[in-house]
Amino acid sequence: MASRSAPTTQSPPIPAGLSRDQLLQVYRYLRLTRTLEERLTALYRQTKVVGGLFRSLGQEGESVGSAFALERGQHRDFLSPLTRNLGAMLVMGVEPVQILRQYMAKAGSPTQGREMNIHFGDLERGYLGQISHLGDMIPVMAGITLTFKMRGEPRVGLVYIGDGGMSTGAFHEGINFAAVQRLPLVVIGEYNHWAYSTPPARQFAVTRLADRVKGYGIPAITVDGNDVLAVYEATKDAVERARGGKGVHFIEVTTYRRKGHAEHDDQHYVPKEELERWARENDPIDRYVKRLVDSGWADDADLKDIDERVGVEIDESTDACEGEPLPAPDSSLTAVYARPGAAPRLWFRDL
Amino acid sequence: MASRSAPTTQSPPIPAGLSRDQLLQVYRYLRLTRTLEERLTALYRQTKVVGGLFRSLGQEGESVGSAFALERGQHRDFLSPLTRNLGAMLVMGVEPVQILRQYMAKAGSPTQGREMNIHFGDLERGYLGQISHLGDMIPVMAGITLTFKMRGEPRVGLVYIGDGGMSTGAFHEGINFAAVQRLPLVVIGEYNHWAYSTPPARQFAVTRLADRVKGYGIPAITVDGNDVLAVYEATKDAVERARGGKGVHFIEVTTYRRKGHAEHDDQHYVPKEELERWARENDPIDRYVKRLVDSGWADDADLKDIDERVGVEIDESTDACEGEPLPAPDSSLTAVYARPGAAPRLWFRDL
Amino acid sequence: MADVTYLEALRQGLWEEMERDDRVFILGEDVGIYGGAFKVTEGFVKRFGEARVIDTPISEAAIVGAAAGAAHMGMRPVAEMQFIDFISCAYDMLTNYVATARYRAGLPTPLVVRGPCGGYVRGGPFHSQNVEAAFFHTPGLKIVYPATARDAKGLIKASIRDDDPVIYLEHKWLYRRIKEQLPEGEEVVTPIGEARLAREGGDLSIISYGATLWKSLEAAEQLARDDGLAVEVLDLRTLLPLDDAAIMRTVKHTNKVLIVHEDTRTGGLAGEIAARINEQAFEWLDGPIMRVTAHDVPLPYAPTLEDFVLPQTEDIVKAARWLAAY
Amino acid sequence: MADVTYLEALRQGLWEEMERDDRVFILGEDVGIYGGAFKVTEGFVKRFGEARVIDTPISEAAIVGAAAGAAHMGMRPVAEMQFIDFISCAYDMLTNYVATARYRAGLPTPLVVRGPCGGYVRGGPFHSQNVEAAFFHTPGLKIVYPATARDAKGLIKASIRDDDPVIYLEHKWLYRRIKEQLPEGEEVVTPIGEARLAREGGDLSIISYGATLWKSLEAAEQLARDDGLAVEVLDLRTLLPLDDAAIMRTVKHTNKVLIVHEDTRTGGLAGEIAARINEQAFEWLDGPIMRVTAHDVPLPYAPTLEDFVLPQTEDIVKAARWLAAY
Ligand SMILES: Cc1ncc(C[n+]2csc(CCOP(=O)(O)OP(=O)(O)O)c2C)c(N)n1
Ligand SMILES: Cc1ncc(C[n+]2csc(CCOP(=O)(O)OP(=O)(O)O)c2C)c(N)n1
Ligand SMILES: [Mg+2]
Ligand SMILES: [Mg+2]
Repeated sequence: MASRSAPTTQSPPIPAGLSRDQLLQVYRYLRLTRTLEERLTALYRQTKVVGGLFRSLGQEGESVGSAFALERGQHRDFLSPLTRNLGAMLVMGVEPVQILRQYMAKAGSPTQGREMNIHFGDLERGYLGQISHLGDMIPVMAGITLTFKMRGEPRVGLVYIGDGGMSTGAFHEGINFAAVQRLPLVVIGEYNHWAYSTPPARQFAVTRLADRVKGYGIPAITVDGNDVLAVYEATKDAVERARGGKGVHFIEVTTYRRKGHAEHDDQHYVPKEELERWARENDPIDRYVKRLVDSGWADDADLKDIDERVGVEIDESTDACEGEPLPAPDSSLTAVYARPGAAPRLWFRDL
Repeated sequence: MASRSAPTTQSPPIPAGLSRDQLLQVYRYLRLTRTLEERLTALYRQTKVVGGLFRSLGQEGESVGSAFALERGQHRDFLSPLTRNLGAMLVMGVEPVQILRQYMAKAGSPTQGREMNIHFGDLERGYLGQISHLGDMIPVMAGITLTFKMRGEPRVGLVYIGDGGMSTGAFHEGINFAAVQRLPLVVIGEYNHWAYSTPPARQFAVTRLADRVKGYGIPAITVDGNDVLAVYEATKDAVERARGGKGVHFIEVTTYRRKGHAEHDDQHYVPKEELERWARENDPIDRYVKRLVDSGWADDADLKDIDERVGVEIDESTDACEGEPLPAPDSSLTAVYARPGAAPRLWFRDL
Repeated sequence: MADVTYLEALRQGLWEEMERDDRVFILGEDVGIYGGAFKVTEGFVKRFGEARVIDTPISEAAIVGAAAGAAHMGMRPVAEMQFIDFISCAYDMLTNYVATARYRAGLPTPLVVRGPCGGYVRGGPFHSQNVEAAFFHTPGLKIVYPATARDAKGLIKASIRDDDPVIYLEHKWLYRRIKEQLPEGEEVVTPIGEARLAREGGDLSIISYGATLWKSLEAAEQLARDDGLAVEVLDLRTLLPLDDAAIMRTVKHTNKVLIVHEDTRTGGLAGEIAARINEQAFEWLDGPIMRVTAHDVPLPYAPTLEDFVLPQTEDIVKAARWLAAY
Repeated sequence: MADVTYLEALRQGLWEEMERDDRVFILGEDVGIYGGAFKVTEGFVKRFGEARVIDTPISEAAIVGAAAGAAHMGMRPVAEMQFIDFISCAYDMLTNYVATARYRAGLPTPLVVRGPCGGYVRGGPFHSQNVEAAFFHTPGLKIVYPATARDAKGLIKASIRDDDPVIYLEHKWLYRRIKEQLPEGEEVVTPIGEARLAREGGDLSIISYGATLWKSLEAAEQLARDDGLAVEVLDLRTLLPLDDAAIMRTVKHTNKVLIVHEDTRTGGLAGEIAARINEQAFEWLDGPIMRVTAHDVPLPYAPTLEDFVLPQTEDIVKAARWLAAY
């Protein structure tokens, strides 16, 4: 992205070695995430989304900030997001149209209609969607980073886990194994106050997620997850330490899930004032915009320009794929194995 | 047990509210454990033991000391031992002959030949043997103590877990659930330096097991597991706190597995000097005897008397059951369910 | 008499057992204030309190293990899996600990594990599973799978009262689709181990359960109308133990049998049923025992794919026609 | 040519693949300095180093999950379960993550999970299990189960080279009981998916695998000697996918079939095999397809009980006689 105007000489220095271009890129990813989700909500209401819709409203900052700290590109760092880490996937280079296709189960979607939302991966470009069973990606990412270590590649893995998902046995086994092996893995624990309807106090008996990992012998810190640059800096630091052979690092990001578990959930169990306070006082995009503008790193026109381009991109992406076909029914039989190439079509279908 | 002589007036006071009689009972359980295991070893060498033999040599102190801190009897406290906690089972009132029958798979054994060693239970008398799958007893004991809490019964559960077993997902899920529910459960973590051939450094990345549980929000301490009275005191304290509604407590006991994983294991991976040093300097029974005698709480004659009686008991128990029959073959079909009473006998058996 | 859905019938059964027996309690994820992902336990925490309706951490092994411990001590726990797909995380606990407890060590373990299963709802590979085959192979467990509202209620009650561990499978496609008149006041308990003749006929038998029971009935209706075929339909209701007597009765009556299930084919229950029929009623067979099942693939998400992979009414019609003509 | 045991053959196969392909590595509990509970990997850590022979914590889900991640990245991990019974702790990881990875998201996951299974060794309920039925129902997995030393070697090599996840089941009763001449120098690779005719005969077919393959051969020998019966014996070798062609070939040749497995009966593999034979060769059957299996109970510990519960040679003899006379 070309910068429209140079920062004024009065601006405070940009932190963490970022350039003004990068700051605007971060802004673009935040906006893209939110706008894309708003579009998905509209499509959901039109019943064009197949199945459920999972929003990350209010959490975009930690997804974007953390993923932005990775070295991205072919055969570089590797990321495994949860369903709510749409922003991280966009940072990794996933196109909005791929997400739209996934949610609408189109033939041309990354999983050819086989899996939902952001449950897909690209081993070359370094991301790997979760399966629904929470916790399972921690051991898998341990295996991926074990490979980096075995091969001596200077690559790092980043994986997300919720305040709820950390209760699973798979989480424990995976992070412990990675810690013992000193693997180059950064684990982002998302304290977003809810696991479906379950608050943290029913999920664990300590205060912070960073406390929760004290038994693994790894560094753990807590950052304000709605401060995008703080998340970026903390992750950058952890990533470079992991790359330098310092083993697993845990970062707790504090944030708030401002929508229900999925769109069908009316959040009746959430205190209304709490929700409103987070929306009003602690929206990660609002805070980032304020920081950008107050510091003079960008002005309203820069941001408006990005907003407009994002809007156009989402419109065009939607237009491009909305009319696309669903997958051909019997494409469902292929690729269960490398060989044979397809599962048998059952006898009653040919009567 | 009647005391032969009153303690001399010069003896230091007996700690932890124990009486002299109780001190001698503890000694008897220690001796009984070791003598019974020695007998089992002899029977194993004569191929009279079916399957493997798992010794607790060097660890008798923590088993006996911890179990002795429970209120024992019908519908009182509840204990779940691992295979190496033979001493704890004896303290709970299991008879040596039951153990001998189990190891020889006799019809009259507590499981009627269905399960091995100390894998059996008695819900009335408050003990429940493990299954082989490590970690699984933690959730089960959470359920047992949940029942105590739901019913308002002043009962406590005690469960053991190895330095290896703590790596399992079941351990994590179970202790976390118990911690959140503040259940009256005491967990004894056994740092005995080995999990089969695997040392702690390959099992976890912290130093102590007490560090390992820091994420659960429960009190955790480390005690010298080969100091019987220290284990007793620490457990007593944890048990009473748990009984008083203070939730889960963790006690790490440091000890050493002086035999191989099972009798077939030649321990070639164990540093010989380390093994010898533990045997020479840190045997829990030797240390206890020295403390008893040095403090004047008992004299050699007291102990010799107990040793002799234990020897007789083990001889008599062996004699009583060695000639007993194995279970009738088709008894294998009963009690898969409450109803029907037996699994069908398969057709080819009646041809 | 009132019209109640399958979901409401299940809810009633649970509620009545909670009222009747204070040893019964519920544990699972979001079962309390949220009332469960499908609202099966809506209102329960208000009536019965947090001590008897326990929101747990996301820990299926702990949920089932804790249920087992409580069951040993005389309680009657009902554990919910938010989707039955997550029961795989408790597979060890169920097959090794729970199923063997009575046999190994004489430990009574009367617990129920229940949860929404099945497809036809665009749930994708991890919110649509059928897990009966995973546990069917385990002596010591029982498995029930109601297809009707009456049995949704009758089987949850029987499961809670049973002295052994029961996996209760409820089909989410049926939750609000099936409505039935159920007697108020009068007790509805469906005995475990008894199949139900859902439709009588002499030309051919269809053996099924769960959602495909309805597709089988629909097919039978169509075959009666279009082909004049009298198709008998057996609703298994209990999958473990199977009701061999009822199965052989219908086979010996019609001499031709089609087994229909939603689950994938290889290793699905139809194999065992076919083997038993072959062993116990070989001489009565006028044609091969045939199976209509899902294809052997993970269940995909897109409607076109899911519809292709799962067995549909039309498949049953065609297969039954083929078999009738054999 | 040298006489090698089943265990040694497996060890050789693993060793040769480690030598041949540096993407191959081993992970599991006590596989390093101890060489595994049964010494299958004895000496490996010395030769290949700790980076390629990894002692893990007691964490079966992590072992399998890590193997999957490494497999995605182009490695060829071989994960050991100390006893196969503990694979139940990785059930979720195998059935949900590993098995579906290619289908869901195009992720190649070439890994092997192997471990000692089976009874006849006084191992009790948790060191004697047969787990094939637990995974047989999962599209996306392959399962192999060698009965001979040659196949122990040939199938571990084929499994490591396969581009999909393979569960390799090795029977501990066969470890040191079976000896065979294996060619030195020449490559031994057994193709996955192909059964092997272990004995020819025209009167009756026995289909089996694993330890009971040997009991079936013993029974066939006895029947030839005492009854003059020519019994054909098929060794399945690969359980998923089944070699339908070989199964139907023997059935159509002898017209009578006995399926023998060590695993419990209900939901065991024999059900699926019986169903397939019935579907594909119904007209060729001169008698019911019969099964000889373990009884439907957890496997008990005492020799008298274990011997009763498991199928024995004498059972096969009697069942075959009955079927021959049908
Ligand atoms: C093993 C497992 N059990 C249950 C579920 C059902 N489930 C899906 S999301 C969810 C809550 C997750 O909470 P958290 O980990 O905090 O993530 P968040 O939704 O807050 O992003 C639950 C219980 C699951 N996906 N996996
Ligand atoms: C889930 C599981 N995986 C593997 C095993 C095999 N196994 C039996 S004992 C053992 C080592 C246990 O070590 P630890 O927990 O430290 O107990 P210790 O033997 O030292 O008393 C292993 C790996 C098992 N029993 N359960
Ligand atoms: Mg959360
Ligand atoms: Mg240990």
